[in-house]
Amino acid sequence: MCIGIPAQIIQWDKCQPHLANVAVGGAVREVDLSLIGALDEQGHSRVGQWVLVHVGFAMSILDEQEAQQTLAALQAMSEVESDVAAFLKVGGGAHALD
Amino acid sequence: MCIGIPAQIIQWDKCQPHLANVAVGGAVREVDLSLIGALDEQGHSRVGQWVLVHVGFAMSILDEQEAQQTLAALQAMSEVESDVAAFLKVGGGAHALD
Amino acid sequence: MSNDVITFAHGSGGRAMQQLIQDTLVRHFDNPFLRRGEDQARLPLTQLASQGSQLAMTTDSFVIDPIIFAGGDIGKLAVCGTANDLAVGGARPEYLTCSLILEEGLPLATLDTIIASMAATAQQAKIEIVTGDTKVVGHGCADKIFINTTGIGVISPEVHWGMDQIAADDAIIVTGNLGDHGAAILNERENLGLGDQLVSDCALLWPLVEPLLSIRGIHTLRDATRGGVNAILHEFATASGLGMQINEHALPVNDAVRGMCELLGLDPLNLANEGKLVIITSAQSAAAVLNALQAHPLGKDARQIGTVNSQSGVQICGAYGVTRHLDLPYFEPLPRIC
Amino acid sequence: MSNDVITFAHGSGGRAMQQLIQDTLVRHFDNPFLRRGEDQARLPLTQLASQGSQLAMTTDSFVIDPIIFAGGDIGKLAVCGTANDLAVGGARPEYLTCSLILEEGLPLATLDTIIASMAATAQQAKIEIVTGDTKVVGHGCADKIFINTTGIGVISPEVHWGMDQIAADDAIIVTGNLGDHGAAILNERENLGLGDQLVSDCALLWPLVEPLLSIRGIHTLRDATRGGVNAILHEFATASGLGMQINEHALPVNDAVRGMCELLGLDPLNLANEGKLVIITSAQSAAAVLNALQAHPLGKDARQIGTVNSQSGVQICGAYGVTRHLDLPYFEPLPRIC
Amino acid sequence: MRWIDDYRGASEVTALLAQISAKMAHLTQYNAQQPLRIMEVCGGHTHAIFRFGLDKLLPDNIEFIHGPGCPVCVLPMGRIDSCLDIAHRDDVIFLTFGDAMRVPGGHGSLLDARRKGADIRMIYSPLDAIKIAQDNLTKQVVFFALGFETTMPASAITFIRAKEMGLSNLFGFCQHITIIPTLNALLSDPNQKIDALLGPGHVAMIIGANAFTPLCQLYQRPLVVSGFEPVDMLHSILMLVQQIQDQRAVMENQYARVVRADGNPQAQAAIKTVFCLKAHSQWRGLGDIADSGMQFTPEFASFDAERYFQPIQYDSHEQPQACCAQVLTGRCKPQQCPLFARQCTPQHPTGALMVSSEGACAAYYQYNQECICQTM
Amino acid sequence: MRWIDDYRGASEVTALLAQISAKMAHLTQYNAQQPLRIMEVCGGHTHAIFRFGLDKLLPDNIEFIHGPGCPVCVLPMGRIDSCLDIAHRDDVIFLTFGDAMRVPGGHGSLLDARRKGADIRMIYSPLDAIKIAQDNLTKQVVFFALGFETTMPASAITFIRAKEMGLSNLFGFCQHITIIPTLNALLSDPNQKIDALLGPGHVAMIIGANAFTPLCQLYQRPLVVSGFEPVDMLHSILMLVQQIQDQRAVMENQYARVVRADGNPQAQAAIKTVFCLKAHSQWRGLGDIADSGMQFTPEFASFDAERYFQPIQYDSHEQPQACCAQVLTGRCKPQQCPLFARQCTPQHPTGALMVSSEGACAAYYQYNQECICQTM
Ligand code: SF4
Ligand code: SF4
Ligand SMILES: [Mg+2]
Ligand SMILES: [Mg+2]
Ligand SMILES: [Mg+2]
Ligand SMILES: [Mg+2]
Ligand SMILES: [Mg+2]
Ligand SMILES: [Mg+2]
Ligand SMILES: [Mg+2]
Ligand SMILES: [Mg+2]
Ligand SMILES: [Mg+2]
Ligand SMILES: [Mg+2]
Repeated sequence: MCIGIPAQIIQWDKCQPHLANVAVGGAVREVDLSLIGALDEQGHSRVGQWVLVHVGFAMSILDEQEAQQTLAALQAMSEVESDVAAFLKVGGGAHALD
Repeated sequence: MCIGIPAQIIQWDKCQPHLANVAVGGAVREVDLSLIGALDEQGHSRVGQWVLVHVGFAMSILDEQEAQQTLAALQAMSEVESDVAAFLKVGGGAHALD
Repeated sequence: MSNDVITFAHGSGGRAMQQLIQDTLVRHFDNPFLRRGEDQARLPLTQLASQGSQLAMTTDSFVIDPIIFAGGDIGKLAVCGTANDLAVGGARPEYLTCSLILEEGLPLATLDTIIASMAATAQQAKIEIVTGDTKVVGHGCADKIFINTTGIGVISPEVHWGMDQIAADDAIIVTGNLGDHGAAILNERENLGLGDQLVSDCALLWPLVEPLLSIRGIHTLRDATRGGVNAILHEFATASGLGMQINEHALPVNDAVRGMCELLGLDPLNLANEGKLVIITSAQSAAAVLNALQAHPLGKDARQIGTVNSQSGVQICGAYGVTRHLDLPYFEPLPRIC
Repeated sequence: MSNDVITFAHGSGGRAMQQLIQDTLVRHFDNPFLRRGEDQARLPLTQLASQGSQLAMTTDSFVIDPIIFAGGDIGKLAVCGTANDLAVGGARPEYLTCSLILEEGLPLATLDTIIASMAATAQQAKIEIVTGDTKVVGHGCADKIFINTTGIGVISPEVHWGMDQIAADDAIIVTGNLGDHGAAILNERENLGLGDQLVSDCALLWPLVEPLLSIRGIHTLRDATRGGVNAILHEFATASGLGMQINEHALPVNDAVRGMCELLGLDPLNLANEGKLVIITSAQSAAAVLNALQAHPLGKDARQIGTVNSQSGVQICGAYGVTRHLDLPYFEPLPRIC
Repeated sequence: MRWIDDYRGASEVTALLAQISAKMAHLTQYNAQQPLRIMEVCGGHTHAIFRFGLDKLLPDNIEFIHGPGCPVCVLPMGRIDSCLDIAHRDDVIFLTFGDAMRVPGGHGSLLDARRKGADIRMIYSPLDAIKIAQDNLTKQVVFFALGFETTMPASAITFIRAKEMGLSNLFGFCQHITIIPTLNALLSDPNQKIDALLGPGHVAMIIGANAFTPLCQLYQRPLVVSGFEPVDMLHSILMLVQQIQDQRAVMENQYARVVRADGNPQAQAAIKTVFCLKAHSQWRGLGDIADSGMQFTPEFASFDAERYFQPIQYDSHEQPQACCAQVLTGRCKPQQCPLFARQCTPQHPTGALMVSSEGACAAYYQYNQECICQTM
Repeated sequence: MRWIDDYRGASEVTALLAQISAKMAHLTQYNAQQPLRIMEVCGGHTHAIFRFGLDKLLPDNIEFIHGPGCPVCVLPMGRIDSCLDIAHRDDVIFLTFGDAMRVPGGHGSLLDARRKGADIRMIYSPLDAIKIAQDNLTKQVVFFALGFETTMPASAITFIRAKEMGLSNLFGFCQHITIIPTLNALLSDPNQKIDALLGPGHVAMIIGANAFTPLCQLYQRPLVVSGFEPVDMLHSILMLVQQIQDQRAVMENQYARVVRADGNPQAQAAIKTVFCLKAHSQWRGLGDIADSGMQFTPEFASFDAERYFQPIQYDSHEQPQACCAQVLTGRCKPQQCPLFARQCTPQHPTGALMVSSEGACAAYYQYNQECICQTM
């Protein structure tokens, strides 16, 4: 349920402050900012920010720092785990990875 | 205006006395008899009678006797007038008949 | 419930469409060209070329309402119409394509009836339906079913029919009663309730045309469809720069069509036919042409209705000898009543 | 006011129709076949037969909404679509028919734009549009304009492409990004407002096909239109009885289409293309085919997406090595949102 | 077909023409420059004149003036615009005879409106309206009740039935008009040039031939109620010529096989139940004519589409150069109108006389304009 | 694409799988016959599992139970029938997300209704409904407000705007439902077999991750709020497995880049303005669940399509043989339903789980039924 997709705010017009254009890959779509606020905490435009889009609304601001941490942890883990992975490949479970 | 066409009543159903089928050439159409009465003066069905049809209604009963008289008179006249016609043809007015 | 009518699924390129094509089209039209399932039929060109040096090609889309009517249906019409447009060029119809536009909600049973009718008509004429296409559009975006057929055939080498052959003093022949198709359709479409004597003349005309191939002096022929005989005469007049003069009293019209025309203020010359030819032939050949036509059931009411003259346009001579220009109506005729 | 839109008069066989045909169709398509004004075009059969022994014939009706879209219009599409169905059989498209179904109320200016676009596309490909037909239906009985085109061409004698040639271990190649046309149309039709990077890939593919004629080892090709590449792979699998295995990570998809697919829960494999081929070629010829394709702007993103195997159906191998059957959706995909 | 072919016989036509010509030759006051002017009141007669070429066959000291008896030709533009207003409303199904489909109002025709999405349907009989209303109970079905006395009884019976059935979604937009006040208006015009009248046979079938007697007396013009076949019409003309010769000016009934002296009493009763005279009505080209149009009686007012929908009442601005009024009153011929065949054609009619093939201008355009006028 | 591709990396997937496998190898109480049963609550997760083959990649002592978090799958037939009743009325334009178009009610689907002439349109955003209502002021525009908490704020803002604009022809048919009461109902069932839960990330984005804490405490089940990419989901599963190993049962938030502990306060406020809890709601396959559905607040009652149109309220007679309820509650697998792939297929779904590609049965049918289950 509830398809939500990360998108970057690329255009905003202060005459219609509750609306902004976001990019999802190469697709561009107007979304409503009411649920996250037209401006950020410092009162600046949100252009450049990443948001989660659902049914034409920006629903949440993506937290870059949070994301970096998680990804860094996962990368670290994947380096550590390369042995395990190799083992799994050779040991031949019901599944494998190319 | 007011296209009215002679048609013969060919079918009538006493269960729907205000309706009858008439033939116009080979075309058959249901018409409403309300304006001439479903039955004739003697209380008989009108099947066989000729009527004048306009917008789905029988509007008038064609008077056979009246028609015979007129046509007979015209035919008589046309016999008498054949000389005149021949004269016109030869004499060459602005028009002619084959 | 929802599986016995056409849905968008039948036009989406997915499984439902493949199934419809197999179960309805390929089943009825069955032939090796179609069975190959390629994007294009592959026809024996060398064999075609052995029959003559000119390939005739023609296309028509059929959009009739109602789709099933007295005397035929849109399927029969779609085969006859295109086959006849080949026949009037002197080409035996060989191969047809069939492209369907279906409205969401069309009963599959209706579609099956129509496709079966196309198949039967094609088979009767030994025509192969070799490739096709199916599109589905939403409710209210088409009127039940539209069919396009495109046909090819080889023009018989001995004929050189064309409007450029028309000459003054040629005879103008029609092969039967005027307006049967247009009258039948108008009656059913507008719910005029004018009885069951109004029957479309929809027919394959190649059997009527074939005996004409060998008659010299035929200049051109045309099936008198939309716009009726009047439209064809205007085409001839425009293309040849000559006059088409017809006699009102010579026009064959059946009793039911005449009755309808009187009731609605219409002229049978403007009503469509789907099984009648207008033929222009040299005066000397007129009798031979009429003989050949009348020998076939489709041509039994054939008669000469006029002659080509050196004036221009179309003229009609009325019962009392007055000749007037016959206008090509700008519009499709509407009933006059009040 | 009423003279700048299509009315019933334009389809009645009367004067308005003759005028429309002359002013719009004959004017734009201008060629000697059409100018003759007969019921059928008469094509040089002997000359056709000198090019090969098989005549390719194909038909398609085009019913797209909107009729003018980013990257093309229904007229361009109608020429490209049919020309491409000939091209994929190895036949240079030679002659096309054009049959129009017009909705009452269509602006004449729109029609003119579309016909001009057909003419320009045909001219670019040196295709002659040799015969046509025009029907008008009432408001709400069609969706603005439907176009049928039927085409013929001669199959190049050196090619024997067909689904019956497909063999295990063949390479599966696509000539570029998937789903561009379907994505552009969905965006415009459903008012999704997804920007101007979604552009139809509608194109004439003969220039891309011609260099392939001389490459040995090509088994079959197909333009991946309705139903997308997925539908074509299923056709190949069904016809050949073999398996089509593709790699998800090898599928070329442009960024805008990918964004749309993520937003709406769609799969680019199921979206229509109008300028992409799926090619099955022997493994040995794959490199030559890719080289030939990539040398042409229309094929610059060509790549091998999978191989034919001896199993059955269509299988897709995901990013993590799990292979699963790829179903052919029963329905046209609908957006998933909530 | 019986009753039709009987009245198209060439020998009868020949004889009648001969008689007429012979008589006209003796009426030397009439010549090609100053012909005997016969107004055929009815559009049906106009149509027959051109279809059979009667004008060409008759001697050139007889000329036809094409009268106002085509309900489409006298339909003011504003009335069409009111119909469009109603037809464009949501949930309305608008029903009309084919005749009215192409008549241009100031905002286009019903055909144009249908093209823009209005649900407008052609019917053959007013009774069809009942069926359509029953089949569409959630819609309002509006019947454009157009026509002279001939058509009124059919409309009237339809609304009487609807009332009996309690059908509350059927309405009538009443454009029924009555011919005698208009003939009165025409004949009382001091500029009029009408010597004799061919009376409208089918109107007379309803209202009775005798209804025309006062006109003859008042304006001292002969009038013959005529059938619509060539023999009928030539016979009637012969009767008119005879009256001229005899210096009489009375009503005679040539069409007695159809028309009774007192008309059809059931039809008159039906009309009276449903419709009554309006004080004033507009006629295209003729302006306002008192007591010439009908409206629903109070008893049937609930069926009145104008009462229910309150459509905008449009003024009928006619093209200032259009000569429709002069043509309708016999003061000029169609081809003398500056718009004829230029701005005004059957494909784009300016005036209503160009719309119906019963309109004088359309008939001239279709049958006469390019006429080679050759006889065999 | 950033934020998507980042979470699809093969090396991260490999590492996570290795970690999970290693841990699961030590949890010997779970084997192929008695696997660790993780319910992914959300249909979005179900879809991702099948799309990326996660079920195949994970060790066979982990099994997914496909939860009730697909709003289409739990839509009772009777609700669709009420929509059909409204959509078929004259002058109604009925708007829906594409998701609901094919869901069968007892009287067909919205797609069937459109085929029969109803004006039913797909939209992407509830805001589109405002535009359509403005463009069709003479029609009633009804938006089928379907979905969990994720979608509610968008509906709410739409009606708040409509109210500000005084738009009186826009209505909502409210089928918004809330997930926590339903999870409560499932987990309180003594027959349930759920060991751990993958929490619905986008619902949590609105209501906050903390909203799931009471569930964990009450039923002593670990729950990890998860993102929707493969790395997210495997990461979440690893976190669940870790809790199992540690014998903890708490709420954890894997999707912290999107989900805050307290959710989105503006969104919560908008919901509260427009919607309030209903005492009872029907869920397909699950029956009546108290406090699980939303309705318009009294302040917004004038937008309520059910109040305005009073549609027939249909009973939802489900096919007695259908096992939707058991599948939804993890008591059986789709292929164990006697109707699966026989009477019930994506082309003719009997149960709603076969309609949406997020439904467990449709996903099994599409990805699994013919699956050759081969790995490279
Ligand atoms: S030509 Fe047109 S404008 Fe002139 S009188 Fe006739 S109808 Fe009226
Ligand atoms: S197969 Fe159909 S009926 Fe059975 S559980 Fe799944 S959705 Fe329900
Ligand atoms: Mg043709
Ligand atoms: Mg034809
Ligand atoms: Mg033809
Ligand atoms: Mg096709
Ligand atoms: Mg329809
Ligand atoms: Mg094709
Ligand atoms: Mg194609
Ligand atoms: Mg193709
Ligand atoms: Mg044609
Ligand atoms: Mg339309």
